[in-house]
Amino acid sequence: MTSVHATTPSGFLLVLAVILPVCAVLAIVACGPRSAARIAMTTLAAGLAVAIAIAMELVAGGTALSYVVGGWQPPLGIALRADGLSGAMIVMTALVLGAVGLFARSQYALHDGGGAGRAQTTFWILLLALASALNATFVGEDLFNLYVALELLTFAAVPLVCLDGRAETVKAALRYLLFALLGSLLYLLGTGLIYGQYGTLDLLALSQLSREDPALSAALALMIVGLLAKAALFPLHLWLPPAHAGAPAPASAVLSALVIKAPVFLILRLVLDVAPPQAAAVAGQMLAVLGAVSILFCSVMALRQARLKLMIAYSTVAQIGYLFIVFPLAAGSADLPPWSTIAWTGGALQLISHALAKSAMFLAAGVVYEAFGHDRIADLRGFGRVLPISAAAFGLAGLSLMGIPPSGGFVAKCLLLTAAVAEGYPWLAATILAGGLLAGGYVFRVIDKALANPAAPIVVQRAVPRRLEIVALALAAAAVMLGFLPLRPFEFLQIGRSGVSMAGLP
Amino acid sequence: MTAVLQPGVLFGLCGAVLVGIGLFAIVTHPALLRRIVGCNILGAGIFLVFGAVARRGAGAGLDADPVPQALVITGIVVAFSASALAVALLKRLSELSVGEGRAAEPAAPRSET
Amino acid sequence: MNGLVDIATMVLVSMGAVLFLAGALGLLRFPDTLSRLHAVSKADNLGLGLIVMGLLPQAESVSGGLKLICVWLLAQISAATASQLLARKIHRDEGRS
Amino acid sequence: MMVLLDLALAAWLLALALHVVMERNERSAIIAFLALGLLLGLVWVRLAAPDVALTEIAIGGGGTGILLLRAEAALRGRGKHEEGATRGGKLAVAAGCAVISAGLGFAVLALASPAPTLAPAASDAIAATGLGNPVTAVLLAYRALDTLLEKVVVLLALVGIWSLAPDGIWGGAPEVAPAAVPGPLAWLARILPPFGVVIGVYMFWVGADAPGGTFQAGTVLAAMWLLVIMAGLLPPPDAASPALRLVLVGGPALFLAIAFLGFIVADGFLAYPEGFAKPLIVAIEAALTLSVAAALAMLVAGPARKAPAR
Repeated sequence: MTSVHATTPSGFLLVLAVILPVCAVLAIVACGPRSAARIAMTTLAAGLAVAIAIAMELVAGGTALSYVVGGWQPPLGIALRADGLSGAMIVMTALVLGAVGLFARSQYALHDGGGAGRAQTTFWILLLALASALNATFVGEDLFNLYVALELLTFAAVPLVCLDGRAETVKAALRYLLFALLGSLLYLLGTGLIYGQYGTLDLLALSQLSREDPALSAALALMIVGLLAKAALFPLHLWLPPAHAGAPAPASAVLSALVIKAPVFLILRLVLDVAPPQAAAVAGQMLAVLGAVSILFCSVMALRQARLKLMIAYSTVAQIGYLFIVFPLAAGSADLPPWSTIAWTGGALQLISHALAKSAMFLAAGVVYEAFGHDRIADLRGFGRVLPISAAAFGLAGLSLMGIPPSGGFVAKCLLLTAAVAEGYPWLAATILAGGLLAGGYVFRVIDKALANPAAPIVVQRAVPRRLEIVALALAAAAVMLGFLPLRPFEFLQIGRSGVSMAGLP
Repeated sequence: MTAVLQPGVLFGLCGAVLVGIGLFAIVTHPALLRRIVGCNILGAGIFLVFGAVARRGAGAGLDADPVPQALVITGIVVAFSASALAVALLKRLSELSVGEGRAAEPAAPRSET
Repeated sequence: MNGLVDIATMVLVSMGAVLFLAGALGLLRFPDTLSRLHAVSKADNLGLGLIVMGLLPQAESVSGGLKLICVWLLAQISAATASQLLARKIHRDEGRS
Repeated sequence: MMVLLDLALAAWLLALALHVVMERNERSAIIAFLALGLLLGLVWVRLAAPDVALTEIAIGGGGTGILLLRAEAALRGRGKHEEGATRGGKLAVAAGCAVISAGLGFAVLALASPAPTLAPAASDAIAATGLGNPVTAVLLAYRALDTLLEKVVVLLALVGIWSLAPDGIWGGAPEVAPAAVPGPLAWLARILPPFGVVIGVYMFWVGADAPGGTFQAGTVLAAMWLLVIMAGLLPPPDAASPALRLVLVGGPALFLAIAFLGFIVADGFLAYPEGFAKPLIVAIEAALTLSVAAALAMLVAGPARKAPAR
């Protein structure tokens, strides 16, 4: 085993990113509902600080951060490692979680004398557990450690779906759990085969050891299918719309923006770092086809939804599709590694801008639901007059989903489109364009209602604090701001990649 | 032929068959409780594959490689927690949809969407 | 000497195994639940007793032997309770119908 | 001779698994699943994995079995159904599953030979931990991060299950005891726990050097506690009760505290200072055993059924 992880001076930040939220979870379980919101908000702030510190260390050092846990070298022990892409994911996670925390604070803060605090306490515990699980996924280097991280993610995400305890959300949560369990079991099976073949679970070591053989192909196929079930790519998306639409707004926002990105990130690592070139090429083509079908099919489904939150949920499946068409486009070549291609940058930007835009959209939808007591699109005529900020947040986030300048989504889709044309994938280029048009369709359907003249004067059933709307607007604005990045491969995303062998290259 | 009869291979193959049986139950069984049972059979099959891998890795005075064995122990506990959560959701769902049972008053004031 | 002990072990364990087999057959063949229960609990208790007795001389240490006896005792207790509970349930169900 | 035993075990295992899947009666299927757990325990012994055998029998078979049996009793006749597959669909799925099994079997046969192994590495490093059981060394030293996060997984599952209680009674106690406790059960609940507790403590204590450890011991203790609660000898605890929460959090918290201590007195997070590894690990295991016992028992007991006493 040639690769050796060495703890870098600021590697302990990775431990903090994973463990701080765990400490807070224990503290809330021990202390009960009273201080839940306060502990959680403090931890989310600390998490943001750690994330920014990690990003700054990455920029300053120009190399990946590593940490060998307990001093036990892999393959016996476990290492953590953050490269540029992981760093970007961690910062994105911390930002979105922080914003959602601010949004949820008024909803899930314990009012004196109100309720027993079931939903409140549970929400904060689960949100923090999500933070830990996501960070563990982004910095994990060990396939089994990643399995535990994925399970942590599942156990945090599923109860979030049925926090309000209605039968339909419990049903959605159960279905989600079964899909997620099946997914993690398949992933685990692949892990076992890889260990049997190579005697290590360390990704860095595997990137140097892996070669074409039947056990590895079977393992990768199982793991990728399992992760697809968790990422809700067509045709394994059936669990997502009811789960994401049924959850309380802040939960929907994190589920759609962050939770499904973790399996996508792992698929990327498996295909790029572990799969031998031939297998990577085949897998990439198949993933791209599924991604394209996802984009088209679920965009059409989104257009046909009568309820706002269901529409946004279907839009999530469609937007996830874009992340899978990156695989053949970012295949790279002998002198151009995948992470220097424009498609790599485009994919990463799509991931981040979707996270910001989708969380903004779900939060805005949550405000609408809160204000009117329903989210039937047909009955929302003129809601922009009463909730201008939310309508604006929805519209700005929509820009990013459609890929209209200036927005992060525009830069992402533009890069992907250029890559598709340059690499000779006209059908992917056509899919990207069609997906943008369809997204325009479903976003304008809502914006049109927002700006329409209401037939009868529109009444807000419940006043919604302005603060909540501003959080949604800030997230949407951040998604737009990403659009001012230059249209070229982004160096931050390449930090620490060259250390990984070129296993994924032809 | 004798190689197949080594416990490290034989029970690995058993695990492979259990995976198929479990998957069949998960996909085809109409009752959700039986699907949860199917998940457990699938899990048992997967753990057996790990066990076979561990047994094959005997060496250094140990009868088996302890690393996959430890992974299985972790896996069994996680699988149990998952079954517990799934069963609790299933029970709650049936209470809510039937609308009977002592604890089935519709989950008090909804905590909003 | 060793040979004699081994033979004793073999005989006792085989007898135990035969009793288990008889119990299993009874479970499958007897007509009603109560007699099935009777067959299983009788045969298994005795069978386990014989097997434990057969294995005792093979125990490497005193504590190993004690553990074997504990296993037998615990199995006795739980089997007795389980049979009792089952029998009660059957009795109640029959009383009702 | 052993080959015959292995073949018989394998055939029996597969036949029983098929029976579990095919059996129409839900309860019979679950009882068969319990038996499957015991059989798997035997298989694990044949795979030279006594630690896993204990865990499988205790948690995989026993724990899951009682969970499913309770669920079956609670759901009887009104369980949730999704539309089942048609006959043709079932055949197609069966064929697909057979293909997957065959492919997987092929992959298992094709695994590298000689098999790669970490056994030498694990037994070389074990001296530094002072432990005698390599599986415990993997769980609590080499891969302690997995074990730590897995404890959080168990805790989260419990938080998730508790959150399924209706708003008004959240934080209350679950309902485990039947309305009328049968005499033999009460008798067993008086006789067995002293034994059980001794066995549990023993399993934890030998776990450092011999097969056994926190999970196995925790499951035995959890079973004893549940038995006492089922027999109505002790009331089930309120989820909100500080004592319960402290026991639940205690294990992981001590684990974390010692992990952080590693930053100061050893090589870093989760590193044990030289010479103190074994006592620290045993301390962690002791606390974890209690936490695991409480968590497993509460996972089986389910969400609250009555409002907390406050």
